[in-house]
Amino acid sequence: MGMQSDIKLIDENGLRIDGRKPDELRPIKIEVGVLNRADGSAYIEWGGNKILAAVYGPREAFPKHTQNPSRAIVNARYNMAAFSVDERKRPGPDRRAVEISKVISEALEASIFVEQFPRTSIDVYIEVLQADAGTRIAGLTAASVALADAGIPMKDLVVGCAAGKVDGKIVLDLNKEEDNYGEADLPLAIIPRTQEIVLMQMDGNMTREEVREAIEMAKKAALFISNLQKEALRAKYEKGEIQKTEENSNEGVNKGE
Amino acid sequence: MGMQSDIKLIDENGLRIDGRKPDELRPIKIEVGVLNRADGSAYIEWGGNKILAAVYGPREAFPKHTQNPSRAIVNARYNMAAFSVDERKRPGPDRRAVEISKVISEALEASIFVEQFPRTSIDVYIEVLQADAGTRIAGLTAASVALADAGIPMKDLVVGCAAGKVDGKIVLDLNKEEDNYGEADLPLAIIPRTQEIVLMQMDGNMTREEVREAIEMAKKAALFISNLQKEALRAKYEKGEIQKTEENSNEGVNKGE
Amino acid sequence: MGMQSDIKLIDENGLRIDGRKPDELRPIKIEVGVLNRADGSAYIEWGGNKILAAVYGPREAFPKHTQNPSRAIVNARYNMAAFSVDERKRPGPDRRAVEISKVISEALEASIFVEQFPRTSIDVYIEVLQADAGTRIAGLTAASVALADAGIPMKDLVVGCAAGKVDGKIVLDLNKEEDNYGEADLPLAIIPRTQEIVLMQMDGNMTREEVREAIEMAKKAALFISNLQKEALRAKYEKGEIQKTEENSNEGVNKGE
Amino acid sequence: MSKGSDEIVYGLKRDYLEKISSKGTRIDGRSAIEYRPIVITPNYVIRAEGSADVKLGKTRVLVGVKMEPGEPFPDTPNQGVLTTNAELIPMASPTFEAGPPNEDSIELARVVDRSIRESKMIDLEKLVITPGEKVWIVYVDIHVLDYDGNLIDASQFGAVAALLNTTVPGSRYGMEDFPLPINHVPVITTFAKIGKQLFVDPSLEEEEVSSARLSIATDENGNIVAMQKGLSGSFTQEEVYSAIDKSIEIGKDIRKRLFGR
Amino acid sequence: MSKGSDEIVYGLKRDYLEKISSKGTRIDGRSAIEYRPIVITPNYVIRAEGSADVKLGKTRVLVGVKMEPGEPFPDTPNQGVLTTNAELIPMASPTFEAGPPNEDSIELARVVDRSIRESKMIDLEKLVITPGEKVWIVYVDIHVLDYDGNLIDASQFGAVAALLNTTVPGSRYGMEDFPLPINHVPVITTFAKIGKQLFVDPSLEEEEVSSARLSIATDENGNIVAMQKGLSGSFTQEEVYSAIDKSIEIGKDIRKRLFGR
Amino acid sequence: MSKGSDEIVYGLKRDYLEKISSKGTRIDGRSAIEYRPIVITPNYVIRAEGSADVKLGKTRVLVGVKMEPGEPFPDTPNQGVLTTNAELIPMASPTFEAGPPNEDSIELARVVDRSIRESKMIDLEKLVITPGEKVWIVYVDIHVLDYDGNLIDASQFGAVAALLNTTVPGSRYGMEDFPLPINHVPVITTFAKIGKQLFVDPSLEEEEVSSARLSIATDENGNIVAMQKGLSGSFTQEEVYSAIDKSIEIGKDIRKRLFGR
Repeated sequence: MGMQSDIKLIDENGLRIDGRKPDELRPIKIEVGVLNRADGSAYIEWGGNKILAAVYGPREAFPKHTQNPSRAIVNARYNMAAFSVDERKRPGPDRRAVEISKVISEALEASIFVEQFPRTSIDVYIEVLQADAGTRIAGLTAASVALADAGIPMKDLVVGCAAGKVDGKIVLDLNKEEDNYGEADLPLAIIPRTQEIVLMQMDGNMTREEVREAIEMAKKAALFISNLQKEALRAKYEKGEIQKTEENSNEGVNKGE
Repeated sequence: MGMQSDIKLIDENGLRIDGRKPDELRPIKIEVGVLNRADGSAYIEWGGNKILAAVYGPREAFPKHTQNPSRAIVNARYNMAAFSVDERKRPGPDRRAVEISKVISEALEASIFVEQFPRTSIDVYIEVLQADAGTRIAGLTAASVALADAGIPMKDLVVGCAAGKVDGKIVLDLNKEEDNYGEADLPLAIIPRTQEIVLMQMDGNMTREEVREAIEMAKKAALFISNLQKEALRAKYEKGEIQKTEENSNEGVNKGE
Repeated sequence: MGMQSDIKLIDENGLRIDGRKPDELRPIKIEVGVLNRADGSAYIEWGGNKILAAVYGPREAFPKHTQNPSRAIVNARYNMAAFSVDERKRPGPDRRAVEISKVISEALEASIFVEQFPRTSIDVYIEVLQADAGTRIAGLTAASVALADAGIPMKDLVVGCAAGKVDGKIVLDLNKEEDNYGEADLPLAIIPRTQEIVLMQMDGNMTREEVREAIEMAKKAALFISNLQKEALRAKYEKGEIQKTEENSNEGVNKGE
Repeated sequence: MSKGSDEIVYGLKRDYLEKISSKGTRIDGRSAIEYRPIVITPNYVIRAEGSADVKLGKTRVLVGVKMEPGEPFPDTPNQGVLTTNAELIPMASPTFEAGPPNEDSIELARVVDRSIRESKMIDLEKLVITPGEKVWIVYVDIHVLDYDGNLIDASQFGAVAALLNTTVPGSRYGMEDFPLPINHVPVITTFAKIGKQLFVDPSLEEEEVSSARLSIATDENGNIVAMQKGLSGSFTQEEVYSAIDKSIEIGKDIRKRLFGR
Repeated sequence: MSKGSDEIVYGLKRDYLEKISSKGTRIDGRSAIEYRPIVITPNYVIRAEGSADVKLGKTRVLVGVKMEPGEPFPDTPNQGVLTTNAELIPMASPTFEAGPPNEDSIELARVVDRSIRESKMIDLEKLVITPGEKVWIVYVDIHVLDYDGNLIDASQFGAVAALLNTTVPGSRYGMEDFPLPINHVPVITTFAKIGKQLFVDPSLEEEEVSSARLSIATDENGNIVAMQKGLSGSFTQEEVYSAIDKSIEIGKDIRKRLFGR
Repeated sequence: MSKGSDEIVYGLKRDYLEKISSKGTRIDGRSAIEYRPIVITPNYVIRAEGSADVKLGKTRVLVGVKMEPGEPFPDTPNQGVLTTNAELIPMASPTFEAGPPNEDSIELARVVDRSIRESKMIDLEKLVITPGEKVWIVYVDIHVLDYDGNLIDASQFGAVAALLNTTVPGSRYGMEDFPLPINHVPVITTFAKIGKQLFVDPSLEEEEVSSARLSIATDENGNIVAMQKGLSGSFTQEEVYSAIDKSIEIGKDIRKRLFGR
């Protein structure tokens, strides 16, 4: 937060550098079941972010001493592709990625019925293929859809959005310039059904009233995005039914047995 | 040993750079039971050294393949805090620390009745918070007290001291300048009851007569320090008895059950 | 391959920089049973290469999860000593060594009756003490002899040779200058009995006819080297018989029981 | 980390703590917004440029600051560099293991770091030696010695105390010594949620049964400069708002009491 | 990697595949020299200097190219530097583990690298900024997203496609942008041996029962620039010769079809 | 490392060795102060600047010296740099594992290093190329090939022999070649304690039953330049004094016999 610059991030009409209104989201597109090997998967485009999420499990936790006899452990691994950012990122997790993986794991676990799967791990892989700002929330939002695609029982699909402060104003869903030169960023994730907060971080500088405004704004947007998640799952199952039928009819033809 | 300098380390009156006589120790202070989580602990101030030692165990050795079916393994880990030295030390063990950890482990093991605890490990952690010269011996001396505090059965408390050669003279307990610009250093540790030597290293250049003189001098000092160890343990148990009584009487008052 | 230079690698008489003819091998010397601790060992000098190979196993594979219930796993580890090359090599495996270890493991496994030793590992250590070109093939050739020395049942002794292209000509067994400044290198290993190819790599630039010529040339040489392997083993057992007798007679004299 | 402990004992303990906490009561008799005794010894390590030994109840953390000349980041050529590291050494707890930083120590270091960085506590622009080439690197090293809960607050208090006592060792490099230039004094307050109640400064046994954690860093203007929610439980919006309000009050008190600001 | 799977099922599968393959038949109906459908999306990642998303049947690989100024190797002071890396991320397969490159990912990266390097695809001499001091480093990063067999060919096609679309970002460093200078277009063709038959572009289930693998990189002149035999089985000389001949033909087709060259 | 072996066999062996050693007898018939046969082949590796292959009984160690220009340490700007490394490669023993140096290889390297450094064997001041900027780095690499006991002495003899045969490769960098400048010749003698007896040059089976180890490095003036006690047993003062006296005598003999000095 808060690198100095002379860039004006909000213009005289109250519009942001990319033309959005303060409470306007960037375009979001979610696809379900985009990978073959994973037990569940999802792809999200959110502004300039392109992120894949995949789920394996519940499967026996390995090595054995990591097993919890009373519940599943949830391991999310957030990773950026070397070419996803302007300056090449060395492969492997840096400290930022380790922290993000931790808060995402905790947020997802909040919604999963982990008691149903003792001694197992539920492994969630989030790959940032192209990064704009807000990758952790976009990744978490996709991961949650991938968990549903994998059939993991959950209270609800965790979903998130960030809000922050830019040129003295509270705005929704910061883009890269706003993230670099703005005054505060507050990523938030909730369980929509109960509106409980399962992920929240903040850095920058806001009054308590501004924090409340940002939380409200992010929560409202998260509820909207929650619908996009569910629509994407619905679309998959409708398409899935059709495809399955087609595949079955193809099988006889192609396999040439 | 032996960086060149024009520093005169012993003056015309035979006194050392910090005013000590050749066979004079730096001030030593030992406290017992200074940590809460560890099974045993001790703190030592020795000249400018500030060192904590903690003991966990005997506990099941992990991973399993490290277990010895006939005795406990003794793992000492000597570690310097990043800020303990003039130039910041990168966290994590360097080669020097690995070697020191090894010789300390071996010296402590010489005194412990390891046969009584098959398949276990006795883990000794030595943290150098502020380093002057002689940290390995000071750490070992504290570790031995921590082992006693943890109730580990031992033949006796291992104790040590260094002697060396400075400006052509054999002196006791080198300080930092003497260690940097002196001619030899010989750290030594013994089991006081039998006066057996359990740790000895040496670097520099001494005749065999000088080595004998240094060993004699270090041994004599070690026997003196042995008493400081025992006094510290005594003080702890006397204080401990008083505190325990107080704590018991407090319990009813504060816990508000 | 293919660093540019003005060096003429083949002279007007068709002779190479070290005086060899195009299809001429460098001198090769193989010794068997050169190490005491290993279950089997061999030493090879091949041109300027000096390479040791040692075999341990079949022994229980560790850690357990690497065990294969139906066969032995073959782990070859190719390693260069720090001082084996002109510029000191940092100890530990680099990417090149990891790849070479993999292709050597696979080539050796092709000949070993791995089904006879479920849950075990057969560990092959190849140490390049002095490197000229062609270390992987020389190491593999020695490793195969070490396997025989360890009594591991095999279809036949894997053996190899490289051929390549230098100054536009197909030549056998490239030396260091030819490897650096030549146009192609093709290391090859076979099982002599069946002439099957178990290792083949190539880099550079050759027409398909040139590749065929190189493969033919390398194969022919490999069959020749196969005889050197077998002679070395024979020599060992003959010498071994003699030595064993001598050792037995010495035993009474020296051990002074 | 209940995994290693006896599940039944753990269950009983949790039931007990949840029961008493539903009445706002804590096992050690503190009020919900009461810290354990805090004892800070500044300049504990004289070899460091600044340091502080912090005892927070039975938790003990030693923080040292070292300063060395180095290169600035390319995108901030006219600023010193702040780098924060935490070591959860095995001395401090039977559950800590030797080795490189893990997710717990990384999160700890990064949360403390953000409170310092985002509050602009240090005037990094005054730490330039040669613009674009050489600046002071501020190393804040958190060394956890005894773990009885609430490492975030103990470490943050230690970092602040150490930085407030730091002298930039210019003379060691042919320049002049000067006190580390300080603009602001951030304070973190951490809450643990047990059952439906929030408690500040959780002890270890409270942490073991808590479902969620919330750390809030405030500055002397009562502004929020960093937040971090932890653990796999959740907070309602009202709980968050209430925690924020309390953190501002508690922060003021701690700032005055510990740092005289 | 049959170890983890049920040995009996695996045995039946192998028997079945070997049986049908002895008649030249493949489980998905392809001919022995037929690739699965290939879909390449170039410039998939706009933040990269070049990129390509490759779908080869159900295998999916994303390759990105980044370029940064750096130091040349001492022995090639007047050439840019090519460095190729592959990540077998655990997203792509239940058998892939997080962590530093292992022998599989290293072999994959090195085989792809050799096809590019030995064919002299990139004109590295045009990537010098200051001779002997500063050159362009070309980072080719292979990110495997979905593993259903034949990673070598999918990755190599992706690397070629990405490089063909790469712009050297000179303007970022006060120079001019220019297209990455390309001299040649290498194509790798990989064969798997099942029983006594060779099949191109093996799917995962074919790989699982194959005894040996042969990858051959050819250039547009029909020359061989790299080869790599893999797995613990063997090839006869005739099989190798036949594979080489086929790889030249297939390479021509792929080169034209995918890269228009 | 008796852990892996059969405990009963080990017990019997120890009893037997302790019994015969109490009479001063060794299992291979040597006297208490007798080394096994030592065969040193200098310049074994011609690519190295110096090297020596050492056979000490059935123990075999290869030591190579490489020299490269590099930066001096800040506190010794006018001296070359000595760096010693030991690799206990798995070839040499079933108990050695591949991987980064562990405590055994680090101790080995550091003890050998100290004997060279503290005796001032190498005239490091003659290894300066540009004062304060560029000096020769002397890399001593100890490669253990066959482990049958007493690695310290075998490695130290190898290091000394290799250094005595080292040529500084100035011509490779546009300077002149010259022999590595040598001032002193240190020799280490290692004793193992079995029961109450001390024996030099322990074989592996002697090491396995010994309780303590003492290594003493002496120079040609009969001075002590380094000592290292090892293992979890102990020595009496008299044992140490006796070992020191013997090490001076043995050192003289070894120095003459092996190095002609």
